[in-house]
Amino acid sequence: MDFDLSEEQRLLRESLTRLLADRYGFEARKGYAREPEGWSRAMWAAYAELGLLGLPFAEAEGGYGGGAVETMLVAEALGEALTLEPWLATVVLGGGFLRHGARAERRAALVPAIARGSLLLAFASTEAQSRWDLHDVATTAKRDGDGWVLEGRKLVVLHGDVADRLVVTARSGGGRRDRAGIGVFLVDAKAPGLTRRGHRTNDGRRAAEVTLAGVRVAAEDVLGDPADGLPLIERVVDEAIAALAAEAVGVMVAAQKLTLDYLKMRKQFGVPIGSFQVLQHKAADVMMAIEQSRSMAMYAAMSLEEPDPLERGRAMSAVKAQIGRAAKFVAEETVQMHGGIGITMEYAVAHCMARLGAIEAMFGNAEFHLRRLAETGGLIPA
Amino acid sequence: MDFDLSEEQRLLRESLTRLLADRYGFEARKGYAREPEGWSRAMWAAYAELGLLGLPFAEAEGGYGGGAVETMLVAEALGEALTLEPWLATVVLGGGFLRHGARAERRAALVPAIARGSLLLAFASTEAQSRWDLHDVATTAKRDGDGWVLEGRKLVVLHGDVADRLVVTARSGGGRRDRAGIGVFLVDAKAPGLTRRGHRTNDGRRAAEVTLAGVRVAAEDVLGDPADGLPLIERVVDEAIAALAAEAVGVMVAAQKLTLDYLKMRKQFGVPIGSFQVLQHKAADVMMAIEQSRSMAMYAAMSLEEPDPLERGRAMSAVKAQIGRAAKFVAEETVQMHGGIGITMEYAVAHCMARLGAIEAMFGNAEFHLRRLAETGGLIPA
Amino acid sequence: MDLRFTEEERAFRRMVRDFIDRTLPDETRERMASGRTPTKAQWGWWHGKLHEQGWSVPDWAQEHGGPGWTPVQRYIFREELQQAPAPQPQQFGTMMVGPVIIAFGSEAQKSRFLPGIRSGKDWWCQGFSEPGAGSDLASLKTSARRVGEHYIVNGQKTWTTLAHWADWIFTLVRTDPNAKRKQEGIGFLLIDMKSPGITVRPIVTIDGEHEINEVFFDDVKVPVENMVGDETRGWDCAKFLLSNERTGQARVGMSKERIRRLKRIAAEAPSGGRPLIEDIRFRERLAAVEVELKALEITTMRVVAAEQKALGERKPDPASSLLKVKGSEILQSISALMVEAAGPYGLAAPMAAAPEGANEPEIVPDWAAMAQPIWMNWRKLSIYGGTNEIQRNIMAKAFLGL
Amino acid sequence: MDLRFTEEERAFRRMVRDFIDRTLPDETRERMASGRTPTKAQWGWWHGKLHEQGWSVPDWAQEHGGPGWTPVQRYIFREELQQAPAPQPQQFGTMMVGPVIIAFGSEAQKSRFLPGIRSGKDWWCQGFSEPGAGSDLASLKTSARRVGEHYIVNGQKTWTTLAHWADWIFTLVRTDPNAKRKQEGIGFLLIDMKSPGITVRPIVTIDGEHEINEVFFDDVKVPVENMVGDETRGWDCAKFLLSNERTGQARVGMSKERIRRLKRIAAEAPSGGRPLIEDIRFRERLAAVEVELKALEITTMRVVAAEQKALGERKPDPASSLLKVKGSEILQSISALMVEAAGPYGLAAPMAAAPEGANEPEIVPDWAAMAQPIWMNWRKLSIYGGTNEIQRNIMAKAFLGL
Repeated sequence: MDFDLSEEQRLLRESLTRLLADRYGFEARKGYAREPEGWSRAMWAAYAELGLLGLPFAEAEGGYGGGAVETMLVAEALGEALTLEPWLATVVLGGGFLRHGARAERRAALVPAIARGSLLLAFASTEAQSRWDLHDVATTAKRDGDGWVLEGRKLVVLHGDVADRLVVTARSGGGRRDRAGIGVFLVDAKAPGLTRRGHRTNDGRRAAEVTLAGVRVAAEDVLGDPADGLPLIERVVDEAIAALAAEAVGVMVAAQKLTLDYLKMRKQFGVPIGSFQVLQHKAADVMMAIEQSRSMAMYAAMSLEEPDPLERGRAMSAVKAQIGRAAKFVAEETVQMHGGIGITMEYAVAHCMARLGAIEAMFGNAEFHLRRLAETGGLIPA
Repeated sequence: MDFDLSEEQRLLRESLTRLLADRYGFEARKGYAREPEGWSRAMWAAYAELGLLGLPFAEAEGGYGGGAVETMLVAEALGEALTLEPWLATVVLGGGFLRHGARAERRAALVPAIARGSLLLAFASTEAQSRWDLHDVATTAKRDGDGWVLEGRKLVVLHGDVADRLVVTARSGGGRRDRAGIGVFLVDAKAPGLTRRGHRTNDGRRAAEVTLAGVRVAAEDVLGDPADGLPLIERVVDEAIAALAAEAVGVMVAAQKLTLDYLKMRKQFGVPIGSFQVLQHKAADVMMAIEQSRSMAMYAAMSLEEPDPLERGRAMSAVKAQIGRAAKFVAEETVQMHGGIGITMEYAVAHCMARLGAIEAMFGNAEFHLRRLAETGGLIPA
Repeated sequence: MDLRFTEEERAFRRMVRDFIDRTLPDETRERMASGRTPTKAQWGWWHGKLHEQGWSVPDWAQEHGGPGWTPVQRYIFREELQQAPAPQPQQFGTMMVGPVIIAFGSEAQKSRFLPGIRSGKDWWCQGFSEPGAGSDLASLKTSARRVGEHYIVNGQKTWTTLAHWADWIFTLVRTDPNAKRKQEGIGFLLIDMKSPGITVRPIVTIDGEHEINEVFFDDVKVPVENMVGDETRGWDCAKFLLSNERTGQARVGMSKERIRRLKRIAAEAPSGGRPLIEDIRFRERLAAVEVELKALEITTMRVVAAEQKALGERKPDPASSLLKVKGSEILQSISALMVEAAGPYGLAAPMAAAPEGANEPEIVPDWAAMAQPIWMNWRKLSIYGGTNEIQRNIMAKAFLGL
Repeated sequence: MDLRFTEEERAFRRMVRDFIDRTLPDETRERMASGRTPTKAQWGWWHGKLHEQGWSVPDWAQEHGGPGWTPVQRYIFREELQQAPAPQPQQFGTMMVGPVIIAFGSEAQKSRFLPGIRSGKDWWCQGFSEPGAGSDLASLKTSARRVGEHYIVNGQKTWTTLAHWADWIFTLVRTDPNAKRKQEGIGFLLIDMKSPGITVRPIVTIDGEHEINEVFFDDVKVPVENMVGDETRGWDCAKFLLSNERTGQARVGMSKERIRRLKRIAAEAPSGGRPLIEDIRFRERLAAVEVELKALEITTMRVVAAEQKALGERKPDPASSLLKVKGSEILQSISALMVEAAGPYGLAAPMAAAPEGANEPEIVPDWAAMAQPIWMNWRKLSIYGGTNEIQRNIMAKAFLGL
């Protein structure tokens, strides 16, 4: 049992933290948010330089060979600075599908582009009826010679407005909610028949509605088994949940720091409001929620190595349930401790709340995952 | 809309409150609890004198013609003094079955005995498999000439150890969990074939296991329709829930008073612990829980007049859900505010907790009733 | 004891409901149902309709143009507006400054200001809070220095709801900086928003909406006749004003309307291949809120009934803090259930706020896009008007004697 | 970073588990599984077995007869005992007074007292709390006046767990009533429970059990050689003692055992005509506790790993308050779920407490009868050892700087 970081890991975290401290203050962030894409291409280049964009890919393929712990460290730091760039969409989600689903030649062609920041990806999964069920897929994939033709409509594709390629789930067989018969396809965003409508998200980022009308996909762009892609999807989503958990810890830490500063600085009735016992106890409860979440983010990183997908899924449901509950609690209480200023756009803590709300809405909220965990028997055998 | 009490109602409450203040202090109560039956025959006589035992029965039949509001007032006062006597079992439950189920001649024979305190009743419904489902009845009732023969086993029959007659639910037809085919029978506790094992309950009262082996019941002792008694049972249980809600308010008020006294008296670090803001807020939360419960106890009393049983049942589920959650909260927090002394037998607040726990375990806990309320559509139509 | 409304009260409710159904424009109703504040035009038009009906100042005595309703009728009226949902009469005038002018103002002030409040011609806003004061209202710093027949006002107010719509602002200003207690030496001053030296700066909240503002006063000249009552006793007006509305804080009608809406939404929203409403767990969570709300409704009616009995008396009631706390908690719970119902679709921001504009078809239903903004914005319910922490302090100190 | 145990650690766990499985009598295991304290005989026998094994003082250094385990091994050892469930080594001797004697005691005290603690021959109890002191430990009043070669002790201790079994009591006594700070002038004194002038009065808790006591001292003569360290510096011993156990408070193994038991129970308990475990809502509530527990387990391991690294160092850790609060809340949640599982059967009191005696067949299952007593009794988990409110004060002040 060992919670220490390696020298490389410590270095990675420190250099990233320094970069963000220098260039991602709250005022700088406001500027990035006003850019047309809603985030900073300059920062993206800086991430590339630091190795964040090639992080999880094998060194032989142009990556840096980072594992789950590295992803955790990076995600937490990106969360704490409330960064806006499509790192989760491109590197964790898109990159995850390439790592686990693409053939070696395809990876060799694409990974270097990701690593140097010239290729953006997005994951198009949610549909109007699917809610968070990854296996509820109405979009169809029909064989067409060597390749496939996709038809359907995907919603809230995060950063789908700017992605160069989209990872699209589509049904190659079976009924709408069958676990079998789902394929995963890498689709060029400029492919004929593909249209996008970009829109803002409630956490100040951007997403897109993606409509696929007879979009052709070549055989080389099939990721994994086109008739049985769900295990691949679940694996990548589990990795995304682990990254989101770490990001959530970072955001919660940011909200906590803002709140502690505020409690010490802000006076009422002649004393700092942090001297009121009720607020002290709320702050202690926030601290406990964060420490428990940090433990679960570590558990998530470790559980990605679990070979049994059912076991891994249980662990990830436990993680997302904990993170979701803690995120809601921390968001609500840190805003409450700020009073009115806490819900204004001008103040960072409101943006923490918005991001925590968004994390809760991605890949299943706490209720969804508690249900899944309960249905699969919980963590402790009888 | 009117929350005022009539002159008679005020008088009833005042005289009962005075009686209990005089004769039911915590030390006196300890003495009553040590009596062999676990309660005081002398107090029972005093209740009879005050008219509590004949309260809900028609004046023509030897009662006092009280309604749901009178029952509420009495139950709350009995609750606040943590009284031990079988008023709920005899007057509300047993009496309820007589009022709604017995033929006039039978009532004429029995009500005066109840009113003067010489007849004790108990309700034998729970079985080993039934949990709180009133319709889950394995005990059988077979026709035998004019009468019936009962076979089965009933558990935790409250005050069943001392009752002179038991109101027993038994299946005259249908499957174990069918809503139809349940009868209600008034059984003499000394009837051949009936055996009882008395035992303590966790709130310091007493109950009994009742075994029925070929127990004969005469036709005149059938209450309501022997083939369709469930509506009768549900009606009486709804009345009991209303009374329990009021009793719970009384118990919670007692726990609150003890706690406020303690917070003002007890010093730590040189100041009364009631000056600590966290305890002040807990006390405010307790107050809110009690006021909300009091409102629901009133709602319960009013809803007993509702003619539609489904509507009435929804209201009672809402009441019991509120009471159950509040009871658990108030019990836990008032004990916590007391510290160690709060869980000792010597101190009344622990007995409040025990009673609130018991109330939660009777006729369905908060979870049970929330489920029932949710299944029947909630309180507010879409 | 009888929880039921009388036949007269039920008839009154029918009359109010009929009027609303007949009169309220669909767009106003829909805008409010979506969780948004009505536009100024919608609100002003509706206030005018209520005024025509004689209903725009439900709490005022008849001599001042009120309808002469009982507390129960006023409760029913507000509940029906909330349930429609329809805008309430413009609150800063009718519920706040109006009653203060009636109680403390001169005859000249009454005849000058009350008609515009009743008719809705004059929009008012409230200048109480200041940066750095928060719930400690009396520590305010905005000063009013008397110079001849004017006060010269300098300072800053904040959290000023709808200041950008307002014709007038009622303020608490420090008239005597040397007063012994901070509650002394405060005046209650009415200021024309068109006065030179007033600047309104919008504060955008996290839901992207502009409803609140900062208001800056830079040597603003205000005629002395705009001071309500004694220039050093404004704190009395403030206390009177703050203790005025007791039962409205529970917002029972609004919660009912939100729950109805949520049930209709859940009948459509997908979950596990079925409508969300078929998920027993979701229904249980909703039922739990309905139970709390039913209890709050009856608690509110207990307070209304007590007011009915004690007509004219005006004393603080422990219940008002309870109503505020529970009312806000219930609405916040409902907002969280709405987020739950929205699921992943709640990630999308409302279209109106998107640069693409609102002409294209919706990508996700508007209610889903509004769920998270409302969840965030409604944190204000436990913050403004005295935070829920302050309310618990009040309950503990004033009513439990701690 | 690696959350997994090493192969050596896993082998160690297997060894401990094998020993317990081989050695622990069924009756002891069953009694503990029911939520009851073991009998003195059961506990004493088991402590003796651990002693034979060299495991009775897991936290002591080898030079004092400890097994020389790492913090991780100690964690595993305690977790295995909790999960069995088996009694821990008698805690007042091995975890409390023993380490104090080792750190502060004279050589004579070490050779006199440590062997009896290791072997379990001497039962100890803790005389810290006094009536009226509670979490404000330092305000204690029990006095020790030096007269020649003795102290004369007068006063009263309370909440003294298992005083009625104890051979010895370690106490905090006021030696200098004139000391400037209340933490000064306190001695750490060891007193033979057979001394004349000691009276033990049982306190029965609401679950009907006798485990705690009041202990009265009436001119009790105690030899001066029983004072540990300087007679005015006992507060140092107390602080040392209280900061000693950090990770045990989380009681992760115990919670795991209770959850396993609850799952087995729910597979039998009826609900709606089916086993309760088939109710998805019950499973969800259980899963929610399992999630909190998993997080706590990892948080605990983070603390253990930090101890492993900082061997020998002894500094307060923010985590110990967290472990206490979360550990108690989790066990209390489990006790509430047990009450839920018991349903109406939980009304019945445990048979052993009934005058009918325990020879007749059970009326309701023992676990159901025990559910409410445990729910009530376990309120103590958030009360003793510094209430959860005190723990939150500590977290806010010491670690958040508020």
